[in-house]
Formats: sequence, structure tokens, C-alpha cells
Amino acid sequence: MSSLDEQREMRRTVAEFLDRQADPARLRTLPPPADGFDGELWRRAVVELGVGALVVPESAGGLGLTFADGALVLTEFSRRLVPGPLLDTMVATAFLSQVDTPSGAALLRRTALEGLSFAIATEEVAGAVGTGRVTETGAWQLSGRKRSVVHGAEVDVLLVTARVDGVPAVFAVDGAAPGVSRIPRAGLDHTRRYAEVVLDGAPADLVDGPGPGRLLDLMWVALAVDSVAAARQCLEQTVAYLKVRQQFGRPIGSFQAIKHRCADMAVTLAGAEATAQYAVQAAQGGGEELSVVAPLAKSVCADAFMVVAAEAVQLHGGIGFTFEHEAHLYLKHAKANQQLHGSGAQLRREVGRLAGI
Amino acid sequence: MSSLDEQREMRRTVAEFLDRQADPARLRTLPPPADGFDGELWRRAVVELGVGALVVPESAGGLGLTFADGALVLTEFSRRLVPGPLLDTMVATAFLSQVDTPSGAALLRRTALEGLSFAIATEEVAGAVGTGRVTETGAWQLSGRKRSVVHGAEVDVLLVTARVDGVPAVFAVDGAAPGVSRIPRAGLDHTRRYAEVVLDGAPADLVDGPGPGRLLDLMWVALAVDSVAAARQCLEQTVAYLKVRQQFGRPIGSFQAIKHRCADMAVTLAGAEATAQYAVQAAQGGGEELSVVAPLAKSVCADAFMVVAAEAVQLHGGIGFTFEHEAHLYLKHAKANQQLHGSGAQLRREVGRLAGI
Amino acid sequence: MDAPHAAVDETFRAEIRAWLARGLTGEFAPLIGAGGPGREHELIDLRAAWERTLGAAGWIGIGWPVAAGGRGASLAQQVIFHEEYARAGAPGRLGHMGEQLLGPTLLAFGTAEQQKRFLPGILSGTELWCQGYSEPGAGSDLAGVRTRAERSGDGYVLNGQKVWTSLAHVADWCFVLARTDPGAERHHGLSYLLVPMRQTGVQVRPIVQITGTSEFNEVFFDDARTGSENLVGGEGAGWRVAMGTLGFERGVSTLGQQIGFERELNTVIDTARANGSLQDPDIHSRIVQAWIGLKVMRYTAVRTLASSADGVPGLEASISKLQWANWHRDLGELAIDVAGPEGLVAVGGAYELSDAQTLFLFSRSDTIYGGSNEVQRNIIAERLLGLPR
Amino acid sequence: MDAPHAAVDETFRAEIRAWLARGLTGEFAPLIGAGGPGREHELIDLRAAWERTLGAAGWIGIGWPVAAGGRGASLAQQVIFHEEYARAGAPGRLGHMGEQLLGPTLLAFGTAEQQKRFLPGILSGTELWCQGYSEPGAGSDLAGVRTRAERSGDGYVLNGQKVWTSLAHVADWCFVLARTDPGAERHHGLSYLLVPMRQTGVQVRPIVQITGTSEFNEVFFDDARTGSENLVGGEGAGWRVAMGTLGFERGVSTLGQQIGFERELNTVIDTARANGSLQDPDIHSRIVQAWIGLKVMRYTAVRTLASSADGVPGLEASISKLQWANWHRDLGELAIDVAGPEGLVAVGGAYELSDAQTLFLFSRSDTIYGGSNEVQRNIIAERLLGLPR
Repeated sequence: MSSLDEQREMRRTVAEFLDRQADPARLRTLPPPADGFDGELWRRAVVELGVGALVVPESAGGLGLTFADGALVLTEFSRRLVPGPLLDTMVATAFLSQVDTPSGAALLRRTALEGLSFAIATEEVAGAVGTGRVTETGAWQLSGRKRSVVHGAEVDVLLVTARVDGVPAVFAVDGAAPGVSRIPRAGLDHTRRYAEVVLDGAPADLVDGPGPGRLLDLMWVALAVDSVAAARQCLEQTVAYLKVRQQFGRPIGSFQAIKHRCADMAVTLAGAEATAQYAVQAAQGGGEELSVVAPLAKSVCADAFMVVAAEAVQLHGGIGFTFEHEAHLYLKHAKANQQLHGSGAQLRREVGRLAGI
Repeated sequence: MSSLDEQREMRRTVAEFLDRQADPARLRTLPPPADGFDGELWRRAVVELGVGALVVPESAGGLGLTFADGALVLTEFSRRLVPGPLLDTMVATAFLSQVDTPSGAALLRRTALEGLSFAIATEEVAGAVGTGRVTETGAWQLSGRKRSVVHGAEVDVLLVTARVDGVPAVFAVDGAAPGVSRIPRAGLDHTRRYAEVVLDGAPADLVDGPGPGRLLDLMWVALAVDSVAAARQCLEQTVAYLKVRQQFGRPIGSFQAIKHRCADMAVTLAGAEATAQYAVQAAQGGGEELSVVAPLAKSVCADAFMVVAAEAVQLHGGIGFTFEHEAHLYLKHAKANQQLHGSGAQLRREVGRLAGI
Repeated sequence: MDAPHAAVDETFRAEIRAWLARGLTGEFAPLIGAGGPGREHELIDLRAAWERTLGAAGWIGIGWPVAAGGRGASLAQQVIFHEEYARAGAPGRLGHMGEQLLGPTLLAFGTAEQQKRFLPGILSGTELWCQGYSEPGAGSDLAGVRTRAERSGDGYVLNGQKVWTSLAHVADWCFVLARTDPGAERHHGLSYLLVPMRQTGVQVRPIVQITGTSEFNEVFFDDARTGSENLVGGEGAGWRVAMGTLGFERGVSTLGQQIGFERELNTVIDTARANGSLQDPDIHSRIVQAWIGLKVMRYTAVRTLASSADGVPGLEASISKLQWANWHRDLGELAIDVAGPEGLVAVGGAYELSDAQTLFLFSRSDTIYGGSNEVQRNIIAERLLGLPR
Repeated sequence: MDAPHAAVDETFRAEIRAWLARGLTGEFAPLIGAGGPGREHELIDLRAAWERTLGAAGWIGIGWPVAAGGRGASLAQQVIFHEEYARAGAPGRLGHMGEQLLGPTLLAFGTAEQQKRFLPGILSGTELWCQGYSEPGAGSDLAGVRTRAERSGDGYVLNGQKVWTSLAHVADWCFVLARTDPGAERHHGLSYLLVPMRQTGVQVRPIVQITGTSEFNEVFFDDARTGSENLVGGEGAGWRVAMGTLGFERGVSTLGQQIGFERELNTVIDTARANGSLQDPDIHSRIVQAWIGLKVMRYTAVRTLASSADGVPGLEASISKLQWANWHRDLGELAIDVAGPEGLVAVGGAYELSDAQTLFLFSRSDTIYGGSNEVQRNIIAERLLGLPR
């Protein structure tokens, strides 16, 4: 499943499915609490397309896509702002595929079989909160608190970063396990729900391997992909609007000041898209370069998305400021992408540090 | 000399003098080493207009203008980028007017009588370099090194900040005194010359009073005035060019993208001009507020000038990139204004500190 | 170094300050901090009562001539009023459209009868107004107005739609820009009409905005009627009358507005200090920039006030609008960035937002409504700089 | 994760690297770092000799078909050539107008005779070319060309003026866009003519630029002549031929250009570290941003190369131009800010500038020449995004 034809076929299948099932109008009219998490759509996408197991190896029953091919599927979801756990699930399963513990393998098999969904709980840029300790029976227990966990109350499994003797590690926690409290909270961003997750001696599996750094790298790359996909859609929609909408007797898009701003957005986005693509290749390759490219890509792409989404609201004028129009969904999603798992300024400092500056 | 009519009269007299004597074409064709310092023009301005003693009190034989009225005269020089020591001389004499040592009073009288010119040598944001010590005869001697002193080799007197037992103080040093070496250096900015000043036991007069902090405050305010005056001229010249210059069969200034950039410049400059004006009033009032307003004004106004000057080069297209056209003079002067006596980032941190942020 | 205030002005300041301190207690205590941009939906009834209280105490229209029922207060005193009003956290004014826009318009263009009929209701806070300018499909392009007003008997019948009409749901009257000459184009053939809101021909529909709340409305005129005595400035003079309004405010409320901005900025600084983000050099630098930007706006306002005699108020208004709209939008983004990941989560279940979140979202309207940034730039480029169309 | 290179490419890389290491010694050693933007005035004679040496070794036109005298090198190999050329600090090419622009134009639009006459001179480095497009009063508006070429006997007589013509003073020939049909407007009636520079009808005047040095020229045609055999693509086809040239480069030199940028950025970082300004959070942040920006350009170039088969080269060129011109201008400002007050003082007496000063000043031309930022934005908005004119 890596030839160009197969890629295109998979992408087309997903696009057609989403065009049928995830019409933006439908998503905008989902009543609370269905807004922010379309569980029904996710279930269908898992059953019909197997999207939960995109990058789960074929040996574990998954589709065995490369990370790059998985990113193409993610792109189709992201540009429609489909509210669901695909991004975190893809990151989690890509990470677990690089782990060789029995518990990691078991999670992958269950993902392929049962359609497990995941949320990644890190909160800090490159660190970890909470503590892990080994009980007398040799099992791990976690205690601590994670805030702003995306879809944290809805998913099946949480991948949690925690410190063991001061060293950060990754654990898998069953969301329904005792000792796990998940307090759902509405998001500023209508396309995501959040949870505060409180762990109080919650049973956990150590799924370490490449470590929390790699988990964050994959998350950053996925957020970069999500950002440019949504930004591209947002820009295209805005340009389409500017072509038809008239003011002062001419299409707004014929005013040179508007054109130049659109051109600047296109240039910014082109650079971000190339960066996301490069980061996806780096994530797939798994080389050393990823540790610089991943935070770089996340900050560049989320910032580009924010620029495009903010300009989209402005260029739509009054209508872009309404709840009915979708422009605000992109604005809020973009701001969340900037904030989640480390701000742009934090990630840039991380890049500078790695670059020896 | 403070009524509105007298202000206007003085300003008009100066403008007419400069229109006759300081035609920009003449200034641009001054051969080296006259470029960067028009000594002949300065001599005439001193003799005919008394500009060396603008803010020297009438009791010391000066014109006794307020700092605000002096700033109006400076504005006329600045918008024409007249290369000479007016700015530093005005700052120095305003500072000396607040000093009540005999040596300070003597300097003011000599300025009114002989037309002394000054350069301010500080180099650091709010600090001082060099050291002062008292000789056995009770006189002060300075040793140390100052770089990038504006017109440092051409002026009569240097006001130098130096440390005495670790405490910064201001000294006056006769430029021709033994122990003073002045190494002239051409500037990036054609409207200023620079010198490296080496003091090796140079005789000096302590002219402290309000202290080096106040000297810097006055310098910052004067640079703010210089910046907005030059920026206004630069913007007006650019707008005039855009009205006549045709491209694609229309005046460039009719293209909306260009218009909007000019509008943004006008807004930036309007804020900077108001800031400079407020700072001038604060400098005249001499209250506590000056210590915040002065660095704020310098950074805001120099940055606004740089924005306008850079846009002017760009909007002039190829011609703005030539040596013949004056656009580059503004660009280089603007960059110097940003750098002299503390960068924008340094001054903003100073403002933040004073604001308790 | 403050806006120039004489001793008499300080007496005035003490008077309004004391009055507000007394006034904002008891039943009116909940009004502190209520209303204003992004909060216009709050405590409507109480704020209406507050308007009447303000009016009864003579605090509405203080800058109007004494003969017209005002106090003839100086510019300096008007500034002081707005400063103290903001400092006290007094509520967003329901009556500001009448006081700031319609009143001055009637004083300049209205007949004696119109002044007699409408000024007292404004001054007493008993009649509230809204502005009927913007239309769907026209946006910031006022000359694109399509709402028609046709002569019918001794009055006009209006048909059309307005948008972005703040407070339309509470207003008694609307000042409407409508096309009375259907054959004329652009800014010709427009008239300025005063239209009663409480009639069957007028429907108000709230617009749900980016914050999930409603503050702007759509107003539908469907055979709405008004009398010919409610035409201001004569038929076809609508453009001149509406444009004349632009210069009225002369920036007297600007310094008061900035006190509100300062309060918002201080909250951002407090949050940044509390959650540690002030240590982030990027956040620190942006906060200092915001602090400096606010000062620059203050100095600009002080200068505008001092020179308003020879300034061009409309152009100064465009410069001021761009300045504050961009500053406030940037502050909104700074506020949400300071809040960090915590700022991604709503305060309450049903999209109840924190102050930082509301600021981030609502400030996006600042650069759009009341003449978008793009329109302001056109005005500055063409009218101030004289660049060709 | 590099641009995709096969093993055969690495052999190629070793070959050019070794050749350059040998070549840039002895008489050619002073050429290291010479020439290029902002330095085109340096060591002209030695660089001309270097061109002939390059040509003799078969390093000019490596991407051209073997039948045309090239090596038929792959895109990847062309990239490698440019990378290694930049890495070695080899001098700015005097022959790049011929190799990169005229050669491909003749391959696409020239007659067999024209190819036979002109390609060997380019490939051997013995005939140098300059570009006669821009004119005073037209700037970036190529369709505004006014230079006239009139039929006269068996050739054309040219009258008019070109500007911003790099290397005109060393070129043997100029490819000129001239108006052959004086009645036609805009991009109609233009022709693409090859004109010998060494004739009395051609005068070259250097333009002294912001740096005090000269690199661009004005070229005056005053009854200059060329033969009708030097018309490319037929009379009136000038626009099509000139526009066709835009897409030729396909970004093969971009990665090489970025190696030069990286060297400049590293110098800035070294200076910042040495003078302590790297400790300034503002400078630090700008340096990291510049480092990231360079990476983004690199990723963009890698992507463009990988997809150049289906990409639209002209549009990718516009995106790339805006990207690097703005990045480089910002780097120039960063360099001078890092230099601090010391950067205000010239290195030598007669306006001899430091590297940082030259970078600051010369990079101001990047956003102007070769299609200004404004023109690139028009192209992207209209041709890529399809926004209406």
C-alpha cells in the first residue's frame, strides 16, 4: 500500500466517504454534546474504512499504511475539520508500532479488531507530568493530572507521559479503568472536546520504546499535517468567496490590496505545506533529523494556519464573524493547533537549542 | 520666545534659510570629506540664526527657546537630513542648562558667544564606559574609549559618560585637549560622520546635575524628533512620487495594495509623531514621566522611521536603490537612529522594567 | 502631562466621580463591568434603568449646548466624563447611538421641530436609538445601500434589510439611510430617515456571532412606515447627513475607551504573572509592546484633542480606528496565548467563555465593523494622502 | 531526507567537488567568495578566465541535451552541481545569463542556425550575455517596453534604453525585448532580438547603487544594429519567447543559492555569539526564525524539484522569489542589527562596507529586481489563485 496509485485510491475512497458522511453543513448543525466529537461518524469510518488502524502493521491486523500514506488520509479529515479522534489515534498507533512490548502489540491488535481510539496526554512541551510507580505485584500505577486532553473523555485509551524516578516515560491507560476520572469540558474550538484527566493510582502499561520525545515528535508532525490541510481548505474557500462577493460594484477579489494579501497567504502556506510534507517523510524515516523537523514543522504550520484563518475571518467581513459561517471554526481550530502540545515560541526555542543557536 | 506666533516665525526663518542653503541636491553632491558633516552650513546657521544656542538661556546669551520650540527648529533640519551637530548640540545645551556648576555655565556662555558644537558619547543604553579620576591638583582626568560617536572628530566639546567609583557621571571634554585622540570614520549613514574617541588621561570637567540618565533621556527624545521629522518628509516625497509615476498605464499610487501600505505608514507615523510631541513636552516639563516616555519615544519613532524609509525604497522601485536618489539616505539615517544610544529591543526592555512588567 | 485640565475641570471630575461611586451601588451594583463590546447582551433592563438615571442627573449630552438641553461642557470635561465613567467600570451605554450620533446630527441638520421632538428623549435616557446603515451585500460600502423608502401619503414606506445593527432589539427608533430615488446610483438619491422600531413592519433578528452570543442584529423593513416629518436634511441629502455624523465625536470618548483597554491589558499581565508565561521572552516582549502601543494611542488621542480645532476629524477618526482596532485584536491574541492550553477549554458547559476567550474572539470584529480596516485605509490613502482613486 | 540522490549522483558529486577543489587554486584562488549579488563588480577579468576554464572542462550547460553540446545531466545532478559550486565558494558566474536564460530559449525557440551560431560560445564560456528587458518608466512592467526596433535592409535598427542590466559592461551580446510594431500595445508587437554589444550604437552606463558600488547598468541603444538572422521566434513573438524563459530554470540553482544563504546566516550567528548580542532575546528569536525560514525554503525547494514534472514552474518561481527575497532582506536587517553601533561605521575610508553592511543594503534590491514583490503577488493572485484582474 505505498504505490502512488494505491495512495490515490485510498485518498479518493476516504474523500468520497467524507463527502457523503461529513458534509460541513451537517457538522455545523450537530447539537451539543455531539458537537466537537462525532462518535457516529468515527464508528462508521472505523467499520467501513478501517481508519482507526491506518498505520497499524498488517501483521497486527491493520491496514499497514506508511505514516506518509496515513497522513494523506488524515488530510482529508482535517480539511473538513471532522471532529473525532483520528489524529491522536494515528499518532498513538504509529508510536506503538515502534514499541516492542507485549502490551504495545496487544493494543495494536485490539485497535485493528475493536477500533480502539486514543488520546495523547502530554501537556508540556517536551516533559511529562504525573508520576508512575510499580506496585507490589509488579504492575504500574499512575497518579497525576492532565489538562486540556483532546477528546480525553471520549476515547478508549490514553497515552500518558509520566515520570518514573524523574525520567519521562509513556504509559497506556484504559480510560474506563478504576482510578481514572475524566472531566469533560467544552472547547473554545468546536471541532474538539477536551477533558481534564485525573489519575489516582490508575493501572497503566509501560509502552516505552522510542520514548516520550518520539511520541511528541509524531504528535507535532500530525498537527502540522492537520494545520496545512485545514489552512488549504480555508484559503480555497476564502478565495472562492472573494471571486463572487461584490462590493463597490466589483468582486472583492479584484481589489489589489486583497489580492496581495491572498498571495502572501499562498506563499506562507506553500512553505508550510512543503515543511509538513518533509516532516512526514522524516517521521516515516525515523532518523535523527525528526527531532528538529517535528517541532519546526508544528510551529511553522500552525502559525501559517492561524494567519490564513485570521485573514479568512477578516476578508469575509461581517459574515465571517457569525456563528453560522464556518470561518470561525477554522480560526478556533487554528488557535488550538498553535497551543496544543507546546506554543510556537516554546517550540522555536526548542529548535534553536537543537540547532545549537 | 514661546508664543505660537514667535514659534511659527522662528520655524519659518529656519525653513527659508535651509531652503536657500541646504538644498538636498547640494547636500547629496558634497564631495568627501564634506559629506556627512556640512561645516560651512553649520557655521552660517550659527552666525545667522544662532542655532547653536537655541535652548541656551537668555541669561547666558542664548536664544532661550524652550525645548519644545528648539525641537521645532530641529525638525526643519531633520526633515532635510542636514548633516551637522545640531541634534547633539541641542541635547548638550539643554542638559547643561539644568546643571549649576561654573563649568557648565561657562560652556553655555561660550556656546552662545563662540558657537561651540557638541557630541554626546555614551555608547551604552543607560550605562557609561571609561573611568574618571581626580588628579593631585583636584582636576578630573578621563581614560577610556567611546565608539561610534556622531561627529565626534568635528565638534568642539564632547559630553562623555564615565564611571567614578562605579557611579556614572557626565563630563565635558575639550576635543582639542591633550590626551584626546579622535579617529574619524566614515558612516554607513551619509548624513553623519563618526569617530572613535580615545581618552588617555584627558582633562575633563564634571558637569553632573541631573546625571547621565537625564542626558540619555534628552538624547532619546531628540532622536525621536529627528526620526519623525525625516520620516514625514520621506513619506511625503514617496507619496508625491507615487502620484506621478506610471506603471501598467496608471499612476502607481492608484494601485490599492500600494495605497493600503501608504495608509499603514501614515497611521504608524501619526502615532509616532504624537509620541515624539508628547515626549518633547515631557522633556520640557522635566517630570518623572520622562524616564519612561523618552526610551519609549525613541524606540517607537526610530522604528516608525525605519518602516517608512524601507517602504520608500521599495515603492520607488529600481530608482530607490540608486545612489543618486535620496531614498537610501533616509534608509541609512533611519537604521542609524534605531541603533544609536540603544536598540529598540533594549529600550523596550527598559520601558518594561520601568513599567513594572 | 495629562490631557490639559484646568482647576475647574478637576472640580467637574470630582463631581462625576462621586456621582458614579454613589450611583453604582445597590440595585445598580451588578452593572459594574457589564455591557460594552462583546457584552451588549448583558443586563438589558437594568442598563435601561441606568440610562434613565443618568439622564435624570443630567449626565447625558453634557457636551450639547445649554439651549439644546446639554451642559455645554468643554472638550476637556467631556473627556473627563468618559475617563471617569470608564474608571468606575460603569456599564456599556445603551443610549450612546442617540447621544453620540443622532443627537449631534439633529443639532446640525434637524429642524426645530425634530430637535424638540427627539432631543428630550435622548437626554432623559427614555428613548433608545439604533443605527441603520450597513446592509447585506454592501458591508462597509455605505453607498451601496439598497433599502428603499417610497413616498406614501404623508410619509414613507420602507422595504429592505440592515445588518450589524447593535441594540436593535432594545431601540425605540432607528436612524436609517435609505434610497428614496431608485434611479440614482451610489451616494446620490439617499435619504436619512428616523423610523420607529415598534411597528409590525420592522422585524429584528439577532445574529449569533463568533462568541456564541448575540449583540448585532439583522433588521428587516417590510412596509415599515414613518412620517415625512422624520426626514432629516431633506430628500436626497442622506449621504451628506450620514457623512457629517462621522466627524462629530472628535475623540472625546477615546481616552475613556483606553481606560477599558488598560484594564484588559492589566488582566492579561496579571494572568501572565500568575501562570508564569511572563517569563517567556516572547510573551514578555509582546506584553511590553502592547503596553507601549496603548501609550502611543493615548498620546495620539491627547494630540488629537489638543489640535481638534484645526484637525480633520473624519481622518483622525480613521487613523484612530485602525490604531485601536489592530491593537485590540492583537491584545485578544495575546490574551489567549497568555492563557495557554487552559485557554482552549470553555469555562462552563454550553460555550461559556472566559474573559480572555471573549476578548480573543470578539476583538476580531473590531477590524470589521464601524468601517473595516480596508475601508479606513482607502479613506486615509485617498483623502489624507491624496493618492488617486 | 536530502534531495533524492542515487549512487550515480554521488559519483557525479565527487567529480565536480574534486574538480572545483583543484580548480580554485593558484591563479583562481582569489575567486573564492567573489562576485555574485552585491559583488558583481569584483575581479571581472579573472572571472572571465574562469568561465572559459569551466567551459573547457564541460561544466557549462550540463543540463542541456547531449546533441546540443550539454551532458544531459538529470535535475538531481544539476542540483548537485549548484550545491557543490556554492559549497566551494566558487565565484559568481559571468555566464549565467547565457547558460540559464538565452541557451534554453534558443533550444526552445531558436532556429538550427541560431543554435549553431550561439550555443558553442555559451558552452565554451567565450561569449557572455546580458538581458535587455527592463526599461526606465516600465520597471517590472515588461509589457510597457518602448525600445523600438525598425526593419532596415537586412536587419533591425534599435533605439531606446534598458536599465538594471547586470554585467552589460562585460557582455558580448544582449537579448533584447523590443517593439517592432509601433502601433501595437502592451504585449503585442514585441520581438526578441539578439544584439551585439560591441558596436558604436550601444552605450553602457553603470548605475551607482545604494552600496556605492555598481553592478547594474543602463544600456542605451542609439541606432544600434543587428541582423535579421538574430530575431528569435519570429517578429511579434517576443512576449511569448520572453515569458517562455521564465519557466526554464525549474529551481535547480535554488538549493545552491541556499547554501550561500546558510553561509551568510552562519556569519551572522558567529557575530552575534562573539559580540554577545545572541544573549538578547529579541536577536536570539530573530536568528532562530531566520534559521527556520531557511529550512522552510529548503523544504519548499526539495518539494518543487520532486514534483517539477507536474508543477507549474512559473508560479513556483514566483512563490520561491517572494520567499527568498523577503527572507534575505530580513537577514540583511538582522545582520546590521546584530552588528550594533559598530555596524554604523564604514570599514574603510571611502565607503568601504563590511559584509553585514553590504548584506543589509544590497538585499534591499532583492524585493525589487527580477520581478518586484508586487509583481510576484499579482502573478500569484491572478494565475495561481485565479482572482479576477
